[in-house]
Amino acid sequence: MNNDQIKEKVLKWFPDAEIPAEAGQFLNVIVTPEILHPLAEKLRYDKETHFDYLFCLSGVDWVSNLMVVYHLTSTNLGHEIVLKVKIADRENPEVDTVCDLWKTAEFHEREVYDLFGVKFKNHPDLRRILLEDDWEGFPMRKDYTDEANIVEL
Amino acid sequence: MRIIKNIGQYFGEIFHAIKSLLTGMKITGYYFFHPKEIVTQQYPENRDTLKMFDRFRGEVVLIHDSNNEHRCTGCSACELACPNGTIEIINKKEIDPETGKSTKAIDQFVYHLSMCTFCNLCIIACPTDAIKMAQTFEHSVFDRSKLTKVLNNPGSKLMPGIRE
Amino acid sequence: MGAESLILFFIFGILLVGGGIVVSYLIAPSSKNAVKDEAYECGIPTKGESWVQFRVGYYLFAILFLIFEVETIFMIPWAVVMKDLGMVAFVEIIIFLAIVLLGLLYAWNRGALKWD
Amino acid sequence: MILLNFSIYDFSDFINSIDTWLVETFSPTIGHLIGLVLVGTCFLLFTALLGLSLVYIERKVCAFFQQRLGPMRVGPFGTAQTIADIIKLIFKESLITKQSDKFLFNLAAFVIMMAPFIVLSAIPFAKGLQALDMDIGLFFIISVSSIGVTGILLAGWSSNNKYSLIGAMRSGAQIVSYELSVAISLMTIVILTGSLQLSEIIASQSNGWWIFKGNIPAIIAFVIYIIASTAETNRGPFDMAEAESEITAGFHTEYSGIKFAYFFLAEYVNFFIISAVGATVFFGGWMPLHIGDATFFNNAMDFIPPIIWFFGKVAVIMYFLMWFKWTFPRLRIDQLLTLEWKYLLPISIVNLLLMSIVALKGWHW
Amino acid sequence: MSTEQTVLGNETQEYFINMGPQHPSTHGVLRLLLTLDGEIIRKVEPHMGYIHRSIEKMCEKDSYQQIVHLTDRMDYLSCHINNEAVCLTVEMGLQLEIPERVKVIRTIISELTRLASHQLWWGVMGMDLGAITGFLYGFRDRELITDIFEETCGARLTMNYNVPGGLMFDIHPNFQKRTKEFLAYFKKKLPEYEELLTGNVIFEERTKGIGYISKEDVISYGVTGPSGRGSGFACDIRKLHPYSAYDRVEFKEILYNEGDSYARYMVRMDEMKESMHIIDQLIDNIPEGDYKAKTKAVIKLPAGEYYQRVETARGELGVYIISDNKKSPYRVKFRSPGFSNLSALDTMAKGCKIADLVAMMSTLDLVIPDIDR
Repeated sequence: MNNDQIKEKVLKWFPDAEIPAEAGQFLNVIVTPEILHPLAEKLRYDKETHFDYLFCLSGVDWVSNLMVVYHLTSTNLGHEIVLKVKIADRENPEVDTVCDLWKTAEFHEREVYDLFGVKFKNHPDLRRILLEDDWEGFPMRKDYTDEANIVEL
Repeated sequence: MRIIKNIGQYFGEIFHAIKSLLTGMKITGYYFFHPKEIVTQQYPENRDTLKMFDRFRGEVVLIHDSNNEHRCTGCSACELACPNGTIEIINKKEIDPETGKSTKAIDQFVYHLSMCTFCNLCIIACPTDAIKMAQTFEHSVFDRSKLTKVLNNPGSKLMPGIRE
Repeated sequence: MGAESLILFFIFGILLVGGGIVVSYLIAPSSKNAVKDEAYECGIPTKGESWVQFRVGYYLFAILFLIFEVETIFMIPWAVVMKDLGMVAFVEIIIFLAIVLLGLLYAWNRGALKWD
Repeated sequence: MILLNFSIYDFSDFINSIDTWLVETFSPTIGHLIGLVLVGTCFLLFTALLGLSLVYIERKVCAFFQQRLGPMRVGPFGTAQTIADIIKLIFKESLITKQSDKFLFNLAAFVIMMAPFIVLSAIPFAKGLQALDMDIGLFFIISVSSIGVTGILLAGWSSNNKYSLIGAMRSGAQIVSYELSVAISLMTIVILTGSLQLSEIIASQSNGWWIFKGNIPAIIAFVIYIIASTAETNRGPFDMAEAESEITAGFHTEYSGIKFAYFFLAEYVNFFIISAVGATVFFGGWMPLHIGDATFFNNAMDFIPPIIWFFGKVAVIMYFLMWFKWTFPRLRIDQLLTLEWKYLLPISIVNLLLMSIVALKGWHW
Repeated sequence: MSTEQTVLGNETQEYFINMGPQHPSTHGVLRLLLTLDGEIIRKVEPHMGYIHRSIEKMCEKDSYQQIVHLTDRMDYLSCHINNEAVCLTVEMGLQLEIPERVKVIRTIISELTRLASHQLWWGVMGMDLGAITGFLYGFRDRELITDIFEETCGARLTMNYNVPGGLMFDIHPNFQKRTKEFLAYFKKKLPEYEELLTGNVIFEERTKGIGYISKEDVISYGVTGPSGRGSGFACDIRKLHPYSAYDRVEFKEILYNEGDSYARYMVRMDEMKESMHIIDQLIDNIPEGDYKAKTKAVIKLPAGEYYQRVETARGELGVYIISDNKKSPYRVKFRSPGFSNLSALDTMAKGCKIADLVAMMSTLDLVIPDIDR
């Protein structure tokens, strides 16, 4: 499927999904936390989309909101898509896990939780992964300060 | 029949196993009896013959010529290019004896070897080719403070004609 | 030399080990701290007990071994006199080994030689 | 007076004369006692020397297999390296962890070292150079050398460390299993000699070594003996008990300083013992290479002293064992036991029967 | 007949053992918490972060030229490929046309890096299985490659030879000669590797059928590189999204379908041959030209998102740069192959023995700094 077809399909499933017009490297789909998991499930299991390989999962702090970015591709169909979930609540950011769809998300989500503080609901084992368990704060957030460990050059 | 086949298989396995083991022993045996192929270099003993490659990045040095003159104008390009804050350039005001104008010149080119990652970015950033990577590599010291070096020789001057 | 030298070797064995330990005890430095007292488990405090009920896998072999070890002890005197006794000894050992090997085959068949 | 009797070809006169001199000079009891102490001291020194030289040799040999030079720094060609090591180990702190069973922990070092040390007494180094020539010599060696496993189990258990425990369990299962093959393969030769006394076994090889005389079963027995005894001493490729890439150092993880040195030493003395027993039973010990009645050839061979024959043979067997160790990957514990129970043991039992047929029919020489 | 039997003490206890952080075969400071029953592994729980250096955070403060050298320290065995990934991303953002010469040189050095990495892996694999001699043979041959690197790039391990827009400096005049010498040499030595380990009966027993993982699991866990291709997952980025000069060379994507340790081992062994084949095609055809495209002293990427995938020696490395048109990126994410590969370890190791776990970890070819970043 080409990008237009996927776009059409996604909009048919979830008309709320926001798809920016300008053509980037990938087709971007921006969604709210509520429809992330249903959309991901559809994309994963639909025969025509069949996005079975989550090759990157990253968190981004846009100051006004937090964002989790899912780079997806299909191993047999070859098309790619970027799912972005915008989380407005910075204090208690929550989004459904996609561990059940792509097992690789388990570690990647833990990393995002560790560095950005995004809580993934239904995650089997949501703990800090890179930092110590008693670390305070989420270092990759833009407003994070740590006078002891961050040296400004 | 099955039993005979099984027994055949049993001994076939043993034979195959022994053969594969002997193949491996052939390799190690070959090297045992060919000591000329030994690759060990006896390091501190071979200091005299050990020559590093020209481009080997051992440490940053400031090039001085025989007149104790260097090419560093103190422009701080290397300091900016360095990702780790390895280089600190302390400038001073100097009055040119001929023209009487005050110019900027380096007072101390401080180099923290302990922080250097030998990425070579300072060398390519330098507009006047004043610094280069030396081939020395024996940097260990007992006192960490010895790793902070001042690269410009005492009393050294800027080579004439560089600033233009 | 007679059997008394066995005692001698025993004493000298103790001397060999004990002497070294005593010498080392006298000259080696000693400083205690909590970390040195810990058992080595890759630099992390041990989790759970070390003295646990262990998997039976090893012990099946130990039992098998017992059977066969007793058998070997029987065979040693046999081996010594085998040449003198001739055919009788040979037939006897065939019967003996057949029984033992049957035991091994039985164990093999029952999966005692498998690890899991 | 004593030195007059000294001959490098036969030590029995020399040793007798020392004994006689001691008994004559002192009272029989004291003289005998001094003799015993002398022997013991000699063995102590020999053990130490053996350990030091074997560690050095192994390091050098393994280096050559790996295209390295090995130790080169201490002494010429690194010869004093192991001495430096042992001095370092003596000066190191001997740690005992808090949770360990301290009595057993110390006892293990004794047990593990004493077994091979006592076995050394029964090894015939040269003609007349054997401390203890028992009529059950071979049986004595087999049984005493297996005491060592107790030391390993003690060490592993008392350390209260999981790695040590796994190592000890592994080595327990491994050693008891391979014990059988060692015993049975040695027994195949006992059928031919009709004696367990080492001096007689050697004497029976005066017209040729058993490996040549004993027909095919002797060769098979030798191969099995080599494999099984390597496994019994926990040497690579059977070094599961101390597989450093899996269980750090296995049963001696917690040992440090001089006690660790004894584990190390015991390993090498065991290594020497299996090579020596193999050389004695299959290759005639100190007996020079003789071919039947070829008098001229036999006399020429006799010219080389027995002690050199003995250590030469031991060295060759050791070289092969090192070659195995430095070539092969390690087996897994269950594969190791499979190898013993499904291959080596049945084959060695069948081989034993074969040998008895050979002995009955007189197919050997 | 039913008789009630009370068997006392018949149950064995499960117990925990820490493998790492200071363990010889975790190849770095990785900690695996094993749940064991005897020697059988019931669960593997990786704990990482012991050498987390927050490279991503540091990138947000650094200029684009400075980011490159940080990636040397991630997967240090494929440092050149990491550098290349960052440079390609920046070049993509700048829409920079880079000279052909640069592309070819980058490809050659990438393949040399892959060879060096696989040689080290082979040696370490041998060592983990107890064949220490292999370790030294692997290193012996790797030294020759690092010599080539040292002559051209100035360093043996953390080369930092790429800069956005091209290379730091031109190749050394000896580069082609040395590389060809090395290829001729290594083509003779590679069969030795096969004889020493591949055919060895103990090695086969230790790896065949061990650590099985299915193709579905591999895709789901995102296991890429040789580890993924051992299960039949065609994930070679060099084929899927060719970059640099991979579109003009002919090479096979090695696929095995067995999914066990042996298959993963064979993929790497065959990949070494393919790498040599790629270098063979390019080494005599390095086009003349500049070694660097012209870039500004201060690089500013146009605002936007850029994602570049490359194939390192361990699998797929993704570089995700979000730029807000400043001199340092807004956010950098490295999707490191080791991180995803490690996550599959638990699935592979269930029911295996400790010794198998060691073999499995070798075939996953983990580099811990790559995981922790």
